[in-house]
Amino acid sequence: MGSQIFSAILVIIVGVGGCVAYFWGANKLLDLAFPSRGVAGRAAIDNLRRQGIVRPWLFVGPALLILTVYLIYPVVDTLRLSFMDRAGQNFVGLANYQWAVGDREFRTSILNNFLWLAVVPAACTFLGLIIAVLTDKIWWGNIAKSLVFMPLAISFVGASVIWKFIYEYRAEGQTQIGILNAFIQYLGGTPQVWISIPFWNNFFLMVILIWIQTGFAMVILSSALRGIPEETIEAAVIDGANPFQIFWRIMVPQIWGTIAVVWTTITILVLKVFDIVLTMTNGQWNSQVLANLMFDWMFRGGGDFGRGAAIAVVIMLAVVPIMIWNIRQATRESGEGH
Amino acid sequence: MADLTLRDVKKSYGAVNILHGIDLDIKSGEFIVFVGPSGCGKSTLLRSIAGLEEITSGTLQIAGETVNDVPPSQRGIAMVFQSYALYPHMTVYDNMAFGMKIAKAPKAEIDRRVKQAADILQLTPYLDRLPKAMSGGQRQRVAIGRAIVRNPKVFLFDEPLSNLDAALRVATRIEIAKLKESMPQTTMIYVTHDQVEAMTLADRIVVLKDGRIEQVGTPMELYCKPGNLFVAQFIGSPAMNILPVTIERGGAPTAVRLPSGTVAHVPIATPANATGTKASFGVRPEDLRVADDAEGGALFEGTVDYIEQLGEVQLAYIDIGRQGEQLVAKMPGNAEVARGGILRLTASPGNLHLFDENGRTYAVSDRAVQAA
Amino acid sequence: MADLTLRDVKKSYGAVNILHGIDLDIKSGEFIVFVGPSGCGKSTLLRSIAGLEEITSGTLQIAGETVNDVPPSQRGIAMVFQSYALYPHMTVYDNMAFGMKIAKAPKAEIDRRVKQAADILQLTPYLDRLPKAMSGGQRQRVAIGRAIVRNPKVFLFDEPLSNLDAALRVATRIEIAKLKESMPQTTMIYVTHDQVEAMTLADRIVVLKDGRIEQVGTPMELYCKPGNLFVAQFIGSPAMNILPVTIERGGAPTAVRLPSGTVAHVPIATPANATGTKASFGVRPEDLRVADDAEGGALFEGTVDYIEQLGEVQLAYIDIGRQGEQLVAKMPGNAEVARGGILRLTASPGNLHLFDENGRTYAVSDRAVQAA
Amino acid sequence: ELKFKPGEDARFTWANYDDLKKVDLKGETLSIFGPWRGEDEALARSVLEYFSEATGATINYASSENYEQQIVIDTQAGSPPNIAILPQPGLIQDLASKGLLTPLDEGTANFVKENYGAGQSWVDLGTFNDKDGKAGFYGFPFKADLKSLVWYVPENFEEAGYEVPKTWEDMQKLTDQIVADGGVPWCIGLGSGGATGWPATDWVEDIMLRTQTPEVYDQWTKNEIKFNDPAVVNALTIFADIATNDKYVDGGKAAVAATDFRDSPKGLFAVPPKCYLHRQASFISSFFPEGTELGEDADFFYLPAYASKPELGTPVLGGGTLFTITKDSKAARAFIDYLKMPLAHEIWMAQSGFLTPLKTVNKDAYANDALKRQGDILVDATTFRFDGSDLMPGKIGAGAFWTGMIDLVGGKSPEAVGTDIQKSWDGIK
Amino acid sequence: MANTRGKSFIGRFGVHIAVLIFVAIWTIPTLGILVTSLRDKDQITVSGWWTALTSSTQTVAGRLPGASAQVERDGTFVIEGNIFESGSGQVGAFGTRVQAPTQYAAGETAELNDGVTMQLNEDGSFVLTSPQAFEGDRGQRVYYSVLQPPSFTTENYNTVLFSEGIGRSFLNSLTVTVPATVIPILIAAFAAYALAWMRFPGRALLIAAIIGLLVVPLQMSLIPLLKLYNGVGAFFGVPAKTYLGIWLAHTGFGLPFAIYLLRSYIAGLPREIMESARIDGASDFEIFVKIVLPLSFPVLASFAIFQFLWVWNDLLVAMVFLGSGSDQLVLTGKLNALLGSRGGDWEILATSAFVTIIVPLIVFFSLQRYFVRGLLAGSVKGG
Ligand SMILES: Nc1ncnc2c1ncn2[C@@H]1O[C@H](COP(=O)(O)OP(=O)(O)OP(=O)(O)O)[C@@H](O)[C@H]1O
Ligand SMILES: Nc1ncnc2c1ncn2[C@@H]1O[C@H](COP(=O)(O)OP(=O)(O)OP(=O)(O)O)[C@@H](O)[C@H]1O
Ligand SMILES: [Mg+2]
Ligand SMILES: [Mg+2]
Repeated sequence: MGSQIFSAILVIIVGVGGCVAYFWGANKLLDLAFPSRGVAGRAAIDNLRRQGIVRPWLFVGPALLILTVYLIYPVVDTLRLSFMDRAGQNFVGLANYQWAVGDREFRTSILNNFLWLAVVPAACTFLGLIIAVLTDKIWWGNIAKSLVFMPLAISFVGASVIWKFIYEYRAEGQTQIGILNAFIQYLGGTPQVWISIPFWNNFFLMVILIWIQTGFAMVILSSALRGIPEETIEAAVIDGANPFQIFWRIMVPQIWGTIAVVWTTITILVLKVFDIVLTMTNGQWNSQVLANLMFDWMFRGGGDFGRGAAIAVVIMLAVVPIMIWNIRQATRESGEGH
Repeated sequence: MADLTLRDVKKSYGAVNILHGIDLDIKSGEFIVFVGPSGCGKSTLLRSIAGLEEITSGTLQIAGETVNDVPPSQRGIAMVFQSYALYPHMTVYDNMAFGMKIAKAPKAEIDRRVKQAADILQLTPYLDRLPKAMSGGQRQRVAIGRAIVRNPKVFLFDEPLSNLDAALRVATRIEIAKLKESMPQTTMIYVTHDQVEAMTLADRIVVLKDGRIEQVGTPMELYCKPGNLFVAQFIGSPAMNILPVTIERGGAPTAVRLPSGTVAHVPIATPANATGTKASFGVRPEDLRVADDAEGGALFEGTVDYIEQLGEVQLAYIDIGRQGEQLVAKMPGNAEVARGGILRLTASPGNLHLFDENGRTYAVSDRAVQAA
Repeated sequence: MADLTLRDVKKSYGAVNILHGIDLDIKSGEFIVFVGPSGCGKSTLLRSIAGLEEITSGTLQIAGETVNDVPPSQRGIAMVFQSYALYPHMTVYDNMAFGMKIAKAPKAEIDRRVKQAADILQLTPYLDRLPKAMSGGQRQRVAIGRAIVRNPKVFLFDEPLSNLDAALRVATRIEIAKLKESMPQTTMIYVTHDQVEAMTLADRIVVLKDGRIEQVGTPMELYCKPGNLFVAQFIGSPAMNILPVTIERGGAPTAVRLPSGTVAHVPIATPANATGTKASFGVRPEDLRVADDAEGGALFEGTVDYIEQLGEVQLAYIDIGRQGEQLVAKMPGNAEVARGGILRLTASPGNLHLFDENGRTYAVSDRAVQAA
Repeated sequence: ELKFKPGEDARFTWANYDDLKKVDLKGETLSIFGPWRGEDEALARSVLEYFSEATGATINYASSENYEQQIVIDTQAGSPPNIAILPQPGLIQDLASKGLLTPLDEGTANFVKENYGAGQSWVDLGTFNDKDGKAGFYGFPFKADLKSLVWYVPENFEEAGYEVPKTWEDMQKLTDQIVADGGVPWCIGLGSGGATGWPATDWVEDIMLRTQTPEVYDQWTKNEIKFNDPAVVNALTIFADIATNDKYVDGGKAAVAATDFRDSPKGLFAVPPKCYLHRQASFISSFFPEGTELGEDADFFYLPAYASKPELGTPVLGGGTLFTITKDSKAARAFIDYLKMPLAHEIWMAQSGFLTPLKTVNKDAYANDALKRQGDILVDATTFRFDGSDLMPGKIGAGAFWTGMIDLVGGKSPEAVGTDIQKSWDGIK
Repeated sequence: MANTRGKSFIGRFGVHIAVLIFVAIWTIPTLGILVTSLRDKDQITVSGWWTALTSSTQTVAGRLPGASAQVERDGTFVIEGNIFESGSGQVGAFGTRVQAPTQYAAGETAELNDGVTMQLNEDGSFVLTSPQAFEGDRGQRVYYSVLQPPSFTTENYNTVLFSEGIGRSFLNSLTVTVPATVIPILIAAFAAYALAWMRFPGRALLIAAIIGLLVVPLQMSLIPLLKLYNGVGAFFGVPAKTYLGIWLAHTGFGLPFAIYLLRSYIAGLPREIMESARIDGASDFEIFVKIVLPLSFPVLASFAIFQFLWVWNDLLVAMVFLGSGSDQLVLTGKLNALLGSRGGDWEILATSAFVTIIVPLIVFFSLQRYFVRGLLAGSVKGG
């Protein structure tokens, strides 16, 4: 055990150290190549300018390289595959896309995805924000936060077990082991098979994701909330604003950028989510979503890389509006601020 | 309507005590100015009155009601923050209108009041800007505007004019004075470092030091009858000259021996047992004048070390002792004094001050009070 | 060593022009003060010199080298920001030491210099605090300390004393003056709103208005010979009294008709063709005195509207016309003036100023320059 | 260490072990991806250990909930394990047609044909088309599941006076009898998370085998007869008649799709019993309450055939895992050879949850009587057919078919369900 | 700062109540799984987890001893004993047929076939009498309703926590997770700083691209990347599946979010601070390390929490890019292997969920303190 711990620590040190060494070393090297300290006048200034040209690339370099290898290359490969047949060997043109347009399941998925996109990011962000704000004010806030955070730390498999025990259905009159139906039965209602009620089952699945991701929104937003200058809140208090007004008109606008980040991230996550659908319904009862459909064609029984890739491309295209919106946001902020 | 009463108000940040028991009565409609060295607790006191800081002990009453735990919004106050505390995401207009919008004032009324304030503060061209695109002074004006747009019972100003240029400062100062006059029932509490502001605006000045009140009084009281050495030196600019002396003979007048050896007779009564004790002798730079040859002994004689020319007046820094004792004298701008020259200075006896070993002023009963 | 030359420096934020072509030569070792109304572009100019703003056009030279695109760190400057810009996560000590640590100065040296600066600025007890646990004035002092700890070729101060109390202000002002004296080669550029600071510290004062230079000159030049109406009113506090007049007869001296109807003879040469034109007549409050009955006609006569008592002096606001024209006169603190009383005022002819229709000063060649 | 000491227990064919020792694979590593986790993994490892012990090869066995996905990724990316164990012929077909599998040694097919009960069925099962459409024997069947079983609690039967039915018709009568007595005959649970619906496909397949000839069954799995063919619709209808009859199933038809298949047998053991009959494959006994003794507390009978169709005999539906070589090596081939030895089967037989169609094994090695009886059913089957949904293309057998079953128990008409599935099938042709 | 700005009673407790409600809703599912993980395997699907917290009446089946326990007394054969092994319990009613399990009240005597009688008392003691000798080893079944106290077991935790090799896989997980958390933070923070505060051509494009890359589905990347790994591994003659490989993979997948999140935060820092450092002579590197990094702690901490979580809970990437040998198998893989092949082991799942949650929670708690309020307070005046 001891040697294992030792080697684990060694491996960790090598990994992290290597990374630190790069940044430190590359920067040092640049300073050596174009010295600015101890060099007189013009030369120093020229060197500084050269440093200024090179340094941003030293900073973004590793990120760029990794992004290219780990994301851009697969994207290109996916694009290529989407024009290929099931084995990814022969070019078939737009056939996969044509198929998708005609496929009933695909269309259901698109509709469901819209539903998810409309509900989940908004709900998570909103709830996360509320919880972040409320817990900030109380002494046991950190405990409350970690309880809300907990679902995030539970793996998807764990989460699906949890929710199985919430939505579990037993016929009317029997002992319910799902708490939701137990509750309904306690109130005198009829137990429902929640996950099989078409259309509404989407919402029952969304609840799971909301339950998980609210913690995410909460963590990020609460760190942003703490960055709000206290004085602006004090000023608002003096201006007579009540807590709601302070929240909506002083706090929210000041962390608007972060809210956008959270919203975007969850939106994108929703586009990619499939674990929940997979484990709860696997898309049955009309609850299919794009990511699960893609996964289906790719790996599970479908075995059709072309179609899988085509769906992936559709998912990736869906992000374009979000991208544009974010770029606007980013340029506006740098236009004013820089 | 809005009397303020502070009784033994204390405030500490953790173990550090900032306010050590403040007792203060402010009458409705008074204009009170807090002065004191940087870090003495002025902002803290103001924030405590506003309700932004919970006081550690003591009671705070507004209009007869204890407000220790009344939220700020219920205290009927407006405040200008030393650090502006503008809402970064709102335009100047919205910054100023916010309080009234919250109060659900009619739109037209809001507009009128904001425009009016903007006019006074010369902010009209900037109403659509965000704070970050404004200069320091402009931001400060927005902060003032925000307070005056509302119509509170108590105004709290924390160094509201520190970043304004002289002209604007005078103009704004006068606007504040007018504002005060137009609402005689409104209490104003004002923190400043500017002597002129303090002197011109205040009904009463509160001098703070290290979280304690040193003296409370009208401007002229503080100027003419400083209660102690600290107040004497703090009020007036440049500060009063203070010299260590020995009391040659207590009584009225008192004879003191100056460092130069001269014995001066000060028309201040000291107890007889003060004879022989150390004391501090004070004279304001503006009360010093060049001794006529006609007059007998000058009080001081020294070499001019340095001259600051301020236009209308000049300040002469005069070395008068072997131990580097220095006096500042304010002279007319056109008086002929040269660096290195020798000056003989005197002052009318009524303008001399004397403080005991602990810095307390000796009773001034016998002393001719100057006409205000 | 560190001359500064600005040639047609312009700066705009988007479509808004802030600086409209600044031409300025600053000699190495000079102490230059920028003054001007809030928002006129002082900070922007300072930031451009520092290299924090890219100038839109023009050239900026330091020590003969064009530095338009030299990064701030290479310009050999230190700067005190109007908004402090402290490092919030560092203690006061670290805030001050940061620059030297970056420059890899020896530890002992850093310590010595930081301690020394803290001493000067009375910050020693706070060296371990974070900025957020400091008062406004203390923060400002840290910002100053940060600049003086380093040893730059050019110092840039943006309203460094605005949050300090009077005593500390004087002390720090003198420290800055001394600092300047101890490094005669260092150029200092200083933005302030405080007349006294400007007058006492500056070798030359630059008056800015709306992004343009109005006048550059020594303090006394600006005070005695303001180049135009704006400067005349801007320098000096309270501002110069300005009255609209008609030139009765050009020439030297010039006869002008005051609003009151009185004709005054001003020892200023005006061209003959100025006869009949409108002009502005100026006299400083401190140059006004109560007319002796002995002397002939007083220049002005009016009712005292309001009196500000500043201790040593008092300001009398006097209504002199039907159109609400008002004069301010500075009188000795003990002069007996009462609100509502009638005052007759005069001034010595050498202290009168005259400006043409466009606000330009009429040549003063004939005028007796007052002894500085 | 080995589970049973070589040479000590006469139930095992130790001669095999000695043969195995002659193969020297020292220094070789054999990587295996398989479906077994948990207890099953321990059992599987006990079989593997004999191989590594005897030959000196190192075996790396790995599994996970998404190991199938991992096999696709790994084979596709070029770092496959040596051997992949897959329960879905559909997936193997996929890999084979992409050229990612290595054919087994010649003679292996023959071996299976001769030594396995219903040998040809197994050979057909392991035969797939490669990239060029050429058929080859890729999948070695090892470990079988018997699906045509109905589970019951003998004492409950006894107390209620019920008899084990011998024919489908009897079973139908029993069903009605139970209803008449105020009980509920069946527990059916189709829930299985992402695979919800599959238990119903077994029902349909079993019914197909009992209503149609094996040939029709084969055509069906190859879609040579349509999914909405009357023969299929008939089977769907028979199943629907049971599963959607509120009186027949525990919890009513709404509960059928909602109940997890792992939970559904628990109804048998409730007090009072929620149901008396549960049709499920042999593995289900591991989900019985702890301490349940097979043969005593719970027992099974063969899902009876129609008395009215004697010509169909006693068909058996089964499943099993196929071992494929995804990266060829000497050790991999030696390992497949090891699987042909009775010993490899006997070791697992002697523990639990293992059936084998291999006729050369010592049947006494079965750990208990129940297992042995299941083994007998398997070996004695006149017709053995592999789980049809597993034979169909994944998108159908592990997709549209499941969804169709959900729809069916949800109340959709059998014809419509058949048509839907057929549509999906057309979509992937 | 001012915490209690003197709120009204409702104002003060409203927040607490609201938070309490939120927390309750959020915790109920988790609590469910916690209780489940402590329950007996067979109980999980029989009754609701919330009932496990209280005593409940249940009807169960028991079996009386077989013939070997009989004694002959006055010509009748008697079997006596107590159905409660632990000797305590309370029988409400009993029955002898499963169809009528509560036919007789406790203490009554039931008549069985062939003159056999049975009596079951409240305390669980029973008397079975028969005129003929009993036969067979399997005794008479008896059904009875019983008040069952809450019963919990730590067995599931024993199974999980003491399974073989768990320590090793825990270490492996840490070995994967720590660098896979730290490396992307470093790389992303540098890039984010450059994108926020440095000027270089293509900056806007890069920002756009990063948002776009957020959406790339992980599943699509696996095959091409693994191909690449295999290629590189073959080229250098090293194994394709190494720790380095998985760190980089996690870094790659986490990077877009990291850069996106960090950039938006770093861009919001007051520019005066940065300018002031620049004037102090700090280079970009120094500004980044000495000013930006410390001031970005809150956001770095949030990202660290998430990245840690994702990596810690990941199984797929680890299975694909890291081998599954004992020196590489991660904790999730190990726990996954404990599950049966057909995945019905909810008690194990529930337990694993709780076992794996602990480390992320520790991380969360320890990083919480970096969510400092007013980190920037006192730095600039204005805004
Ligand atoms: N980012 C910006 N965008 C647009 N206008 C700006 C921006 N920053 C400053 N300004 C404007 O530029 C003008 C000059 O600002 P600057 O800060 O230089 O004034 P200043 O002379 O320092 O004033 P003060 O004495 O009040 O600090 C002001 O009118 C201000 O509103
Ligand atoms: N959060 C805090 N924690 C500890 N000490 C603090 C804190 N805030 C302020 N102080 C200290 O309290 C004292 C009083 O501060 P305060 O802001 O009231 O001073 P001030 O009189 O307004 O000074 P200034 O004129 O410089 O604004 C100062 O010495 C300051 O260092
Ligand atoms: Mg203050
Ligand atoms: Mg400025």
